[in-house]
Amino acid sequence: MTRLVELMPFIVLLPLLAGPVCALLPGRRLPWLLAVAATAGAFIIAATTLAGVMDGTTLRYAFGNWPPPIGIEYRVDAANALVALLITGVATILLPWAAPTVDAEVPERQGVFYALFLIAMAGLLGITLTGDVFNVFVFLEISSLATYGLIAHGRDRRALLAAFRYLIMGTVGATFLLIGIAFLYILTGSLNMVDLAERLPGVSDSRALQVALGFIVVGLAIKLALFPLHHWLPNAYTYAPTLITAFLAATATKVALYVMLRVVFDVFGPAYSFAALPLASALMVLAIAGMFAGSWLAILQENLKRMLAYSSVAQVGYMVLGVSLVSVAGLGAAFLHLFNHGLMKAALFASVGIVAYQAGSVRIQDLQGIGRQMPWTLTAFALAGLSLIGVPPTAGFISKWVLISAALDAGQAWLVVLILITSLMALVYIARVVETAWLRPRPADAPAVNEAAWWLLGPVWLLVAANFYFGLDTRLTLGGATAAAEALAGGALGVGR
Amino acid sequence: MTPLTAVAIPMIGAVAIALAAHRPRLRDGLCFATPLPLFAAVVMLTSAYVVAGDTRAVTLLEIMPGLEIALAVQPLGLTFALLAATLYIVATPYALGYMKHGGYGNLARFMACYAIALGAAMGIAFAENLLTLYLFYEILSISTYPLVAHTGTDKARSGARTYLALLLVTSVGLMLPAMVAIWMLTGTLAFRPEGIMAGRVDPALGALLLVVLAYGIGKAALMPFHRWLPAAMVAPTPVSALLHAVAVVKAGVFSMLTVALFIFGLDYLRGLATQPLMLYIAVFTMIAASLVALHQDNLKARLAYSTVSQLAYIVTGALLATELSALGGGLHMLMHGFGKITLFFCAGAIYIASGINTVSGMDGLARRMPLTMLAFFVGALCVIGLPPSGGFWSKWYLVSGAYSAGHYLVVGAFVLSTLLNIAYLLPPVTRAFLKPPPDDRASGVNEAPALCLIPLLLTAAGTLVLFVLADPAYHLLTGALS
Amino acid sequence: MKDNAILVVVARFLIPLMMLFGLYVQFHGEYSPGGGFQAGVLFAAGWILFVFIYGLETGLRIIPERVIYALACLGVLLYGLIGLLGSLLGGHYLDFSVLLPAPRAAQQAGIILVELGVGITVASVVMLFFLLFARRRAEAEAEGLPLVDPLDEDESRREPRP
Amino acid sequence: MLLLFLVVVGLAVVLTRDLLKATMLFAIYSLTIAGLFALLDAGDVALTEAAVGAGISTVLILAVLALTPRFETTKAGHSLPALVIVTITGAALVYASLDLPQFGDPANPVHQHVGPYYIEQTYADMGIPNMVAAVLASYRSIDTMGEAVVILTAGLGVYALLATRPRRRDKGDR
Amino acid sequence: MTFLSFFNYWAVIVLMMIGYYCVIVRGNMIKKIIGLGIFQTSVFILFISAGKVIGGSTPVLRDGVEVYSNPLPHVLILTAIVVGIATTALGLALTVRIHEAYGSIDDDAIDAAEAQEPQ
Repeated sequence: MTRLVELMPFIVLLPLLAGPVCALLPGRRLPWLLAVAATAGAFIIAATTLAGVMDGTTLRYAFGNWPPPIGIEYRVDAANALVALLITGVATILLPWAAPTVDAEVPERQGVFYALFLIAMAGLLGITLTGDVFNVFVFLEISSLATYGLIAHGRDRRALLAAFRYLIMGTVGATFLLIGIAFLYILTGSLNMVDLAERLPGVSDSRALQVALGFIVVGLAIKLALFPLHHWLPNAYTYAPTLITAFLAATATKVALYVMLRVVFDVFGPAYSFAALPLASALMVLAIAGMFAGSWLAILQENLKRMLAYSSVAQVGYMVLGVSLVSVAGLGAAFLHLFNHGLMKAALFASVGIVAYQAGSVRIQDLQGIGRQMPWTLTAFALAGLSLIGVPPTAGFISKWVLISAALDAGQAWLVVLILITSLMALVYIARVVETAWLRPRPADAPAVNEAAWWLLGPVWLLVAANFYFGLDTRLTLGGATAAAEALAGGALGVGR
Repeated sequence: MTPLTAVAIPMIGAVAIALAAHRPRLRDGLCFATPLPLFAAVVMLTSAYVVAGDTRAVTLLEIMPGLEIALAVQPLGLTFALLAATLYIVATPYALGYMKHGGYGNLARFMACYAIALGAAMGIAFAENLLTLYLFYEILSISTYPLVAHTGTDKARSGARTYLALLLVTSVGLMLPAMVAIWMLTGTLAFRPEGIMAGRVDPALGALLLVVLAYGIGKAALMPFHRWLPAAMVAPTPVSALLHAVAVVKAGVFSMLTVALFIFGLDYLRGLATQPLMLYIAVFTMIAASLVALHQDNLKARLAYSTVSQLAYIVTGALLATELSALGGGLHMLMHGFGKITLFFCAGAIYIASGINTVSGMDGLARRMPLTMLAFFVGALCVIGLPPSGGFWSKWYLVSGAYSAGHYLVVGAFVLSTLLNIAYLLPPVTRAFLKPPPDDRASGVNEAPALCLIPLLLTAAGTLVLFVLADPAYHLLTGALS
Repeated sequence: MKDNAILVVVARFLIPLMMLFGLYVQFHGEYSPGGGFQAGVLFAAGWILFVFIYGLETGLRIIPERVIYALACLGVLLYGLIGLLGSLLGGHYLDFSVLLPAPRAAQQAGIILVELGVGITVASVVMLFFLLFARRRAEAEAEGLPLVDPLDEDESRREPRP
Repeated sequence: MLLLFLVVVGLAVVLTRDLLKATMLFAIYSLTIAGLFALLDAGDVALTEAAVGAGISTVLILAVLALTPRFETTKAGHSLPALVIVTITGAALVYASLDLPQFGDPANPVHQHVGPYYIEQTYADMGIPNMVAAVLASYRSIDTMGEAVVILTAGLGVYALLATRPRRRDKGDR
Repeated sequence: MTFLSFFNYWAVIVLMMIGYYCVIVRGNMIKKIIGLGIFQTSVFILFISAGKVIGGSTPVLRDGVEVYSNPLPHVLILTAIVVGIATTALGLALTVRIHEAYGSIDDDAIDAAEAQEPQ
């Protein structure tokens, strides 16, 4: 166990230190190799860590050996270990896949590109593992700045605009978070999460605390792309390089959600959070609005990447809906979907990436009849789409199942109707693509397109397989999500089903 | 050997067929080869069950506590599996013959999806619990979607869209939440001979769940969610024949029977407030669909509405909630399967041989295609429920079930519907045999190719054989009920 | 600006002073306000001043772009490796007390080293910023992009309002 | 009074349409803030803010202004929704401020917890007098490492954006 | 709580809101970046004033000084300032590139250019 604790911070440090090295390496293959090695290493450590904390233990690692709250500690339980596993896992699968797409989209200075990628990932992981609220801010900015730089690598000039607008919104969000942290600090003198949780009840009648909670939630909601603060997301996802879109879609918003949950449930405690502000109802309303608006806008899109981006807005709604039920079951559903959605979006964006790479377009009307020419890619897309819709035996089905049962458990049967309606809206936009690709004839003047090489397809199919595997074997995901929910709020909410 | 084998064989076959897409001979060989081991497997499972009562239960994995993917042999499922596996053997040559003769493309995709659909049907038949059944139910919906849309014309696509939308809206929108609710209330979804809801679920809630589930099983085509079935007729006829006369729709009514028997339990079901309501909706569907069928000139559309009506027979049998009526429902599943596939085979054979697809165009056709029309006649007898066809027995038990349950109105409806059956199924026969052919018919029309003709003769013969051999099926099914 | 004799003289005098002050701030950071970050900025400011007077090319001859870029990465790496050393020597990551036998001296050594890392990174990144932005104008001119004079007071050259 | 001056300068920055003036005013604003920090006993921060806010930021913005138009062209753009959002946010902060502790009171939680440890133990732990340096580089050194990474990330990002040769307005594919 | 104490907080809040408003409303990208700078620095004041102890002095140990201000906020704000300049630099680099790509750095003009492009 001691060795595991010693190893745990290297989930973050490995990519963080590999980043600058990567920036120094010349050529194309060397930086890529280093990036793959670093993410794979982080993935292995994350997996071991999760295995070690599934039983409810908490690993604590004090940097510089200064005991918290004097120093900064990493504090890992099932909740953040699961998120860390998702981040590193998705990156490990995507990186080998992405080399040719990066070659096509980032012809120069790939060392910088991979360095930024590693730093962005390290930032996300740092946010996930840390037990110090100011450290959250620092690593949030690390990942954000790297992300802006990565999005700007997109080939379309609108990528620049998307990056700039994300930079403005993201910085406003981070500053809101900073204001919230300021109040927390002023009221308690501490920045350590555990320490804060102990001290906050003493100042629970302060109005400043209410406002602090509000600012932190709003600041993170921007990063989370919670409706109506989602405006940065569609453009950023649409014009970013393919690897970045797939990676961000699978991880970035999840991390923001995780931090929000950590703060709301662990630092403030649900008893305070949901009494001080009408958080449950506000989140529920926004979640439902996001589910419908996102799904509806996804249906209207002509650009495949954009369609999936809006779908992400809707899917974030599901997760937040789970949270808004304020029960361990609901929280478990949120965590489960957090993980599963990462898998499905990674698979979907990765297959769209192959389409973009091979066919040079991701506009739906350009994809007529392409299924015949790229059967493996489009089949992967269709199968991952099934997971998004929530058809068994996919991971998406398990998500829906758990979310529905959490809603019923909370006595909110009407939510079930809304969940199902939006699932069927997902059916509409996925089916539209599948139909265009498979059932329309390829126009005579359309350029010929070849199926991608196996090493492009392999990782996509690996992700698709993961979607099916986790739809059948839920020990890891459901167990992890339940453990995560209990680690976050088990004590405060009582252990549910 | 476990039921998993039966599920796996067509799935493996599908993969093999898909991989052999560019080698036509190998592909055809694989298509022919797939049904045989499947049939053998089902027969072995049957004999193991009949001889030793061995259910060969196998739990594949546990998703959550009380939620398992598990398979087991049970008599009702065996009946369905036997029906599907037997007809698959004859349907495969028919499908290949039809598709090649009709000049359709993408045979590998077609046959692979066809095989997946069969595998899904096996999964439904051998499901040990509602979740497993739901899993394969959805696989069946999705795997048949490319089949319905196969030609890729605007009409096919819009038909397929209606098809998939209705099936998924009902299953995801209604069946899934009902299932989650039952699981939360009872902690299980396993099929139990006495049902799982009695004593655990408040009858008021149970009444609601009955309505939700009856419509949630959209494949049973209860009005007003029956539109998908006529929409599916845009598919090539082999699809209509095996899938929309047998595998898919029978999966629907099989699910209905299973849910009524093993989830609700007949006693509990009888006590629900909405049971009469749903019963009369089924009866209404039965009559109304027959009336619509009467007005369809398109042969396949007429057969489709006939199917809607016949499915309602079986649903009625389930909802009457007596053992006799459930038995009748189970038998009708079998008998109607043979009868309807014969009719569809004939319709397809007529279409590819002569290009005729309307009832009014069939005048004098028997002179050119005597064997086909004879088979059509036999199939019609079976669907109507007249001896010497197997359909007679199932109707008999359905009617006596209704009678013994005291639902005289339902008895009346059965009789009325039978008369309507005669009214819409016999005219094609009489026109073909008795009316003179129109002058402008091309002289080259002859019987369909052997690959199409032989299967339809076989199934026609099967309906007659079942009249004599109804006893084993009867014994098998009574085992399910006692 | 090379022609302006007074400026050159002042600069010759000022720049070494600035750099010296930067070094003082860097290594005296434990005793008085200051540290790696401020020192880095000062150092970079000295270089920028130099560039203002002698031009970018001369500035780059002293420290080539490639070196600036590499130093930026190496500074962070220095920081990270000092931290790693703590981990390797049996302590926690960034635990300096195990670096030397005497914990207090070890802490001081660690602090000086990581501050040096920060200083190097900050100085080189600031230089990099300046060099990239400053060079952009020359490149843009070479490409014939439309440019505006930053000190142009003529209001008539405002782009018309929509 | 310094704060009042800041408000005036801040408003001026927002209202002027001349970006060059805005930049200069922003530099003044930063210098004033640096002075304020010095008054609040934050010598290190004051030094940094002066160097960064008045120094680097200004130089960088000026460098960018050499490449972009000097005047804003967008119409005056005061929108009601924005005003409402700002008012709500501000009102929330004012509401919070009512319960904030007394300014500068040694009894504030900030001065009771964690902070005193640094003040009392720094010398014992490391033997250096500058507590800010101690906290920065040792107690919370992972934050500072993050800080170094942040600046490097920005450097890499800017490098990636500006190290390519500029081209004339290009649409779509760059 | 004295009026003066409130006044400090409120002045800071007004500053924050000036910056925030500037970010939301102004269409010019450089102006947005400057606004962001004002917004962030005003938050820094909040932190630093929290660390102040009346009668205290700069947290560098000296003989004869008993009361020191709290060093922790200073450290946090040092980090935050660095984050601020990093954001500013990246934002400015993006501005330069956007100007090259669109010929403008004002929202109206860019929106107009963007509306003509296909999705």
